[in-house]
Amino acid sequence: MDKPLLEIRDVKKYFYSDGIKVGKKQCVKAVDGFSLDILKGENVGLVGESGCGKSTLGRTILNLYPATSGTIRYQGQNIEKLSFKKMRPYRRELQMIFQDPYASLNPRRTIFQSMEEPLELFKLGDKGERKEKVIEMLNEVGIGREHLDKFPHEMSGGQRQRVAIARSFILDPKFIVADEPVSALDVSVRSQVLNIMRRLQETHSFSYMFISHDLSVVRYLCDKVVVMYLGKMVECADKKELFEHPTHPYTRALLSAIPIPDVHRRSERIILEGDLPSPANPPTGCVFHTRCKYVTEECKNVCPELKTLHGSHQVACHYAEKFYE
Amino acid sequence: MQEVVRTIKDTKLLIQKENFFQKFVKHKMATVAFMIIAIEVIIVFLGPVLFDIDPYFMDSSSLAKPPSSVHLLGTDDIGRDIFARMLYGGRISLAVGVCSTLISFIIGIPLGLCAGYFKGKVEFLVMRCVDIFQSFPGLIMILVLVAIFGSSVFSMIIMIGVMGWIQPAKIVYGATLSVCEKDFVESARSMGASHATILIRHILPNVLSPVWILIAFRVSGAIIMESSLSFLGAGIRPPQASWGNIINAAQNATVLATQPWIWLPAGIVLFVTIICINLIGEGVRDALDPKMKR
Amino acid sequence: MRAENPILQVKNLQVDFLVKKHTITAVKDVSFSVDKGTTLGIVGESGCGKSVTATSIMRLLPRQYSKISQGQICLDGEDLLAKSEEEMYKIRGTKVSMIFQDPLTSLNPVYTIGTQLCEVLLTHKIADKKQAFEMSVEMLRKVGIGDARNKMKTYPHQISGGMRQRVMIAMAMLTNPQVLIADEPTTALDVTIQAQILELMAKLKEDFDTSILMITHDMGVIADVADYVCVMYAGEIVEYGTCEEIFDHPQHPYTKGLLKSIPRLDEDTKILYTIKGMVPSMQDMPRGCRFSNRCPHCTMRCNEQHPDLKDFDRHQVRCWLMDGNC
Amino acid sequence: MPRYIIKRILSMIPVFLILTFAVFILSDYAPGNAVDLIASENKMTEEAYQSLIHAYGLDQPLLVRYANWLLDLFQGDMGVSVRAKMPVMQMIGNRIGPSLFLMVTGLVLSVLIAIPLGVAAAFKPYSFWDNCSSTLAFIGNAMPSFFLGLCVLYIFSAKLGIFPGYGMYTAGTEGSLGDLLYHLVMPAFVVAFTLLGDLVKQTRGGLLEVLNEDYVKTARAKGLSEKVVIIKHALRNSLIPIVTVISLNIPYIVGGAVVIEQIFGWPGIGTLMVQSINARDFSVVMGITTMICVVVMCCNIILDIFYGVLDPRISRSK
Amino acid sequence: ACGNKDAGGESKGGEKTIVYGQGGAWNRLMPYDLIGMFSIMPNEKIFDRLCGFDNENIIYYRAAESIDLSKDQTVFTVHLRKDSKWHDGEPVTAHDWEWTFKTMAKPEFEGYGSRGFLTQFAGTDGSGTGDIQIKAIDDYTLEMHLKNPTTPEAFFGSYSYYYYVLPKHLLEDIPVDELGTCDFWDNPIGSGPCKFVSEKPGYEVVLEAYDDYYLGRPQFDKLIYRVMSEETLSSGLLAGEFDVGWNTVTAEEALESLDGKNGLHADLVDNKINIQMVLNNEKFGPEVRHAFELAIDKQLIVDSVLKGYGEPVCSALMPSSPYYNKDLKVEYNPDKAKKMLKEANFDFSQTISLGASNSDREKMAVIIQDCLKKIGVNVEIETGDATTLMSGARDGSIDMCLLQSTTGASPTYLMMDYVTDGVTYCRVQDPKYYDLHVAVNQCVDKDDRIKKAWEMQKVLYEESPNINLVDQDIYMVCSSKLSNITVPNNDKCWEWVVK
Ligand SMILES: Nc1ncnc2c1ncn2[C@@H]1O[C@H](COP(=O)(O)OP(=O)(O)OP(=O)(O)O)[C@@H](O)[C@H]1O
Ligand SMILES: Nc1ncnc2c1ncn2[C@@H]1O[C@H](COP(=O)(O)OP(=O)(O)OP(=O)(O)O)[C@@H](O)[C@H]1O
Ligand SMILES: [Mg+2]
Ligand SMILES: [Mg+2]
Repeated sequence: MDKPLLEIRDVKKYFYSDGIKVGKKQCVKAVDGFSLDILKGENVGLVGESGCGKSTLGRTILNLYPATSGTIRYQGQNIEKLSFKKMRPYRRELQMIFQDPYASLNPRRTIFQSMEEPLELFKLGDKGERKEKVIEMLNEVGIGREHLDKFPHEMSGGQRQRVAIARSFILDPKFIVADEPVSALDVSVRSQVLNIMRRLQETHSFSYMFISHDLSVVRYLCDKVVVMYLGKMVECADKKELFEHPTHPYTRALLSAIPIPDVHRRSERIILEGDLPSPANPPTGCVFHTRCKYVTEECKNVCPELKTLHGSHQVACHYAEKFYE
Repeated sequence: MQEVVRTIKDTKLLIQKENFFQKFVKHKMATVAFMIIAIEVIIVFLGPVLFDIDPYFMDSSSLAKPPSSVHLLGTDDIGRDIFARMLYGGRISLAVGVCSTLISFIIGIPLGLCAGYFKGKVEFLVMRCVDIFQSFPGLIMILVLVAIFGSSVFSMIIMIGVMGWIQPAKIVYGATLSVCEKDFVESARSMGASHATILIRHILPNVLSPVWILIAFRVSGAIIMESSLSFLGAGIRPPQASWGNIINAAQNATVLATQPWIWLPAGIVLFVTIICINLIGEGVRDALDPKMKR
Repeated sequence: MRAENPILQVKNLQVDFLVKKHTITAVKDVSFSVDKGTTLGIVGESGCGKSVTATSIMRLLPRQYSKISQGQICLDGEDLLAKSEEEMYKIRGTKVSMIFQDPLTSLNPVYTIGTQLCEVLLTHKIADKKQAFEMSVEMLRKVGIGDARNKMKTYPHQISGGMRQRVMIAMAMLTNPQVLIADEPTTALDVTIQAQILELMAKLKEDFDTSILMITHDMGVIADVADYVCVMYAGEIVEYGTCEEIFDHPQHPYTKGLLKSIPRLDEDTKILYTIKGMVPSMQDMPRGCRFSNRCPHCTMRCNEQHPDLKDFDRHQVRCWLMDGNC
Repeated sequence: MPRYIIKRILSMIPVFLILTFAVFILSDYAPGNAVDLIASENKMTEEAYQSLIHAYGLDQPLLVRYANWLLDLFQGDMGVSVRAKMPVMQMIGNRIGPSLFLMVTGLVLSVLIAIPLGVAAAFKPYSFWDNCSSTLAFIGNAMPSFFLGLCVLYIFSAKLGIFPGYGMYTAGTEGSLGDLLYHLVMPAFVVAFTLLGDLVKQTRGGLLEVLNEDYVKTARAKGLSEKVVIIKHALRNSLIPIVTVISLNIPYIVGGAVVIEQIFGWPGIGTLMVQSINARDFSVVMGITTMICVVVMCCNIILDIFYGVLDPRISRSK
Repeated sequence: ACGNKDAGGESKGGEKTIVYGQGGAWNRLMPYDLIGMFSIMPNEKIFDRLCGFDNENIIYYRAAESIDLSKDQTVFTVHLRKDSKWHDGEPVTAHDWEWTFKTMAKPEFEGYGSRGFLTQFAGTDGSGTGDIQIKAIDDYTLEMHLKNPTTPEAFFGSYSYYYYVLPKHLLEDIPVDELGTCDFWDNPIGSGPCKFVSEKPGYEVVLEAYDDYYLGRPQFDKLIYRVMSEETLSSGLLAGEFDVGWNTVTAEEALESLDGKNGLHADLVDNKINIQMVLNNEKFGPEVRHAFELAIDKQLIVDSVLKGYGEPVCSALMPSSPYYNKDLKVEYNPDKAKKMLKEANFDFSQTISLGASNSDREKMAVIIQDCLKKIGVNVEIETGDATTLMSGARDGSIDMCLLQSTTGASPTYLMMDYVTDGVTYCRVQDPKYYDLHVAVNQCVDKDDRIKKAWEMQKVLYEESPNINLVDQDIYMVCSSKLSNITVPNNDKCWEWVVK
């Protein structure tokens, strides 16, 4: 095995609110100890409930948020402590795509200006070359050159998202964090964008972390799936492995809860009790114990370690072996 | 809400094709107001050149005389031509309004921008300053300042300008906070743009629309402030004319009751100007922010 | 397709909006009916007129600039469109209730849950204060909120999204309405919470024998809960039939495309089907079939003539392609 | 909540220190001092002049004087007015009541007028009522208060004699409540009018915005009548930004009161401020500065509490 | 209920109340700590003075019955009235007077403005402290020793407003250093025509007539001084809020918009307001100053700013006074002025600053600017409040400044700021003027005085240490129930006729 492209070791990100409260600062543990290796060309899907820290993790990896602790090594180089300036050269290789197509392009700049900006920032090529590159990238995502001088608001959500994707690829990055790039899109548009993502993934050699709360999308795009719950990784496995042998009770519930557009395949739903606890005040022991059907005393007190079962399948559950089928 | 916002996005094709100017023109009152102000500015700035009149010249043969063919709007009690004084006063009033607003914005915008973008210490500092300026009435502060620096046009502009920086700063600060949340800022950062690039290219243009709206209201506020100061004897001082101090002749009951030509035109013009400027502000608001109006 | 026992019937509904002096027909020629105790699902892309349809049943469209220019809405045999505003006050909340997409913003932040729940009962003079309180507590229990008595005193921001959506459902069910309109009730929620809510709605439907009009854009949810399905596209119903029919034998190219373009959890897909292009804007609708510019089977006729919704087996489809088959 | 208030008060301390220090420095820079003024009215020799300067401590360094002033302040002493030889505390005490009375009445009056107007306007946008109230709002915004004050005074007091225009009560009487209110009408009206524009606009705009919110739709779907929806559900929520507008306007009211008190001979803090600035009686100026800080702070805290009452999201999260 | 109803009204069963509107506030009710004219009025109603001064240059006596002058003209022997009583009923004696002067001159009694006037008495130093030479000979005789020879007319004409008597029996037990701020002043007891009732500092003071005042009880029952803004005085009079007001109603306003309206009547007052321009005497020599005087069109000022209600003058005295030098003629001669300036090698390139504080004076400043421009002198107008301008004039940063003061018939009105030996506004240093003034003051014989006064005026006119511009007419506007208020300071309140 090669050295991983990105090594994430026990990354934590806490948000401290120093709002109007006197005295103790409140602390939101958005990401609370997360480790993962991402290989070159590997596509990781990250799923989990809203507010479990997916976006925060994505941004922390790219050093857009300073990590509270832990290390992030990109091609062997620690990047988590780099200053805004020192980080610049790496920015070219680490890119991000955002969820909201209406917010991810500057409304005051034309599509061309927005597309050109990364090239300009890194002083790549002259004007003509840049324009060519932009047109080429836009072509790849199926946007014609007639759109170059449009403003974002003159385009549809799907088109904007495609532009955003094209822009993140324009510098030939090695690693991309895609933060729910399709969840704001309509079904019929979503498939267009997903197809483009998949095609790009085949034509360019890069890794990405695809954040989503929709497992079916992850299944369509990724090789490896990480399930997160309340700032922690609860399960991580290859796609096939995960979908065939979901082990953690949460993963199972998640899988069963997803409605399948097929009248004959109504799955037996596992309904979880209660809601996601607040990351400001996480439960002791296993973070999932408040909603778990199989909860024991141990779960309430001891935080389970990540166990590796069957190849690279990792699960954070005391009874992982028992649930593995 | 959701629906409406979406609706706006849908109907955008209709709306967005119009540029700002076209949208502004749709607001009829604002357009009329704009024309009135434009005419006023032209008259006030070109008038003295064209008509060759002197606001300081005292026609001792005509003291406090009602409008006539020689003196279009009559003369004041020492024989100065009211029309000429109106024009010159207009220059000063408008200059005080516009220049002090300019100063307010020159101070306020960068501060608000930095406070909203850099957060932390800068934010704390700026917001404390805002607190300080906000918890003390500007009028009283300027009264104290006038006692020190006197009340020339220049110092008036500076003082009103400096006292007025909070509003733009706060608006820009608020807008910056919300724009900073937007993904395109994050995305610029993730592409390695420097702070300056982000601030100037990405944030500034997007926080300006509330600023445009504010301009009009600040200008009218500054004009009112100047005239109120004149009333308290701390504004623009004679012999220099400003609309504010021309109106102050009305403090004299005789003038108020029997010589309306001395103060009424300035009063009306001041009132109309402020209304027009406010209307322009409304028009700008509607044009920039279609949500407010259907 | 005629329902045997329709509680709600919508016939040829057309809704117009006046936007900047332009008239936009947001919903056109929409007809459907809901039987007692069944669920009708309406699916379609964003902006296709689902919410407008639902809102016009409640007669809650903005009065100043919208108009129901055609059609009939019959609830339990009464024509709602003929009612005065005062009569509508009495119908809303008692005979028809509605829950909205976003539980976060659908509850008034400044009143306690209890106040908002009791308000329904008090307004319609169904109960006095004390009874209203008890009934509300009871209803909260039914929707699965533990410690209901205390929860009555909390404010919306103090409880989670899923809980809020349950409160919304409780509020809608308090008066035991004949029809419950749910406008994307789970879109803002997480899948696990969505599963809870869908489960709950199914249970309530059983218990109270309520008819539900379920609006969503998630085909999975529809497959899960609906008995009948309307597929809407650009303000029109393009296909209408029982759930099995629609999923097993979709006829309209749009429905087919929609079903094929969803990545499936239960099978690997190499490349997703895509419906090319995008929904035409309300201002420049194609003259003929509204789907014609995106349809892979588009013909001259499709471009020229607007198709009608035609019965076809246990289906209603709006497509010229069907003509040949019929 | 009490903790929050303490925090608010603590956070005002630096504001207060900087502000008072600024005024202190500024007053030092002002040409002329209280003794100059005395000297200009009473002929005196250079020697007498210097001995007065010394007597009032004006020959000490600035910082020393400021420190002394602060120390005294913490002992509840704001110094003595050079002009009136009276403790500043007492002078302000005499004046603050009438000032607050005028401002609060003006404020309440303006809220009482503005909110119904704004609601009527939002109820039917672009209707006759809407046009009326927005016109009024416009005039309110465009009318300098001194000009309005002079006009009102001239018409209603001098010409028509309907309302008394001077002072707080009829001279020579102790001032019954009725008399007081009668004298209050015009100044309070002018104070109210200056605020009216902003409030009407905010009420209307806020209400229209809130009427688009989902919970209003929910309320309608519950079968509430339009009146109940607007008054119970929408207005309550739109009051929150109105409170903000009011709290932002408090310094303006205080400042505007200077002009209005001046015109109507109202024995408030504003007239005292102008008298003292003109007389270079800076211990009084400092005292009033302090007082205004405190008043603005108190108003803001009261409004904060009010926020809490209006919006449970704030009070519960402290 | 207001309107034409009289101010204050007969609110309490037929009580006669006079409401007096003052354009500014008194600083306090303590007669040795007065700042400004607005302070004098209420104070001198409560506290008694030795004498007052009529327009006719005639002393009228109040607490004094007569005043004798010693041979060397430096000792006054004051015979006090025997029927004067404090408001608490105790008699006023010479010991009260002696105590008052002695206490006020003590160094512990520090920080009071009007003490500067004690410098006139022998035994005091430049700040007015020391062993002041004032003695009570017996209960009703007071002996005052002065530094310079003078006459009672001259002396009290200038200073009578500044010497009051305080009740020894109430105050002597209070330590001197606390005297200025003790409780007594919250509820002062004097021996003047009015008793103190109540005060709201800076807003209102209520007095009532003192029944036992030896010159007669005032006809009103209550006298209320109220502060109002200058801007609104005339509407206040019209609305009947005030019965009489002081001081900013212009003659034009009084006659045209107030007289005859709502029962108001306007009466011309004998005194006038003298408007003068003080100049920096260090910077401008006598020729230059006089040239300026010649260049100013005083008549124009009268016509335009004063609307004709006034007259141009060249002396600080009223033209109707016998002391006014009839030989002096107002002269407007720009050509001559220009010539004089050239001869004096005046530097025409400089810009002279001219300070003016209120709106009328600002207008005059504009006219002066215009006039001086015609002879090639550049003037820049500085505006600001009075205090700023005064201190500017004092430290020399303002070259010329417009001031106003009341004028009368007595030659004491010739005494200007330049006469005092210490701080002067415009750096007048030539002792000549002071000596001239002392000479006038020393004359006992009237004809002699007139001659000296004429002589003095001539010198003053030719050298223009300050320039007397115009005398402005004053009208007193009163409500119908009040009349016989003659002097602007209207101190003889027991003579007011109240209906
Ligand atoms: N800037 C921030 N300051 C404080 N708290 C934050 C901040 N950003 C996120 N959080 C908190 O961190 C937690 C995780 O947030 P995050 O956005 O990473 O969740 P997510 O998994 O991306 O959710 P979603 O699926 O809704 O996007 C949340 O509880 C959130 O409130
Ligand atoms: N208030 C409104 N004003 C103007 N047009 C409106 C309004 N509400 C809806 N429309 C129009 O009606 C069409 C249908 O809107 P509707 O809200 O019913 O869509 P939807 O199917 O509910 O979409 P979504 O899934 O996004 O909720 C929209 O395209 C819009 O143009
Ligand atoms: Mg996220
Ligand atoms: Mg909808």
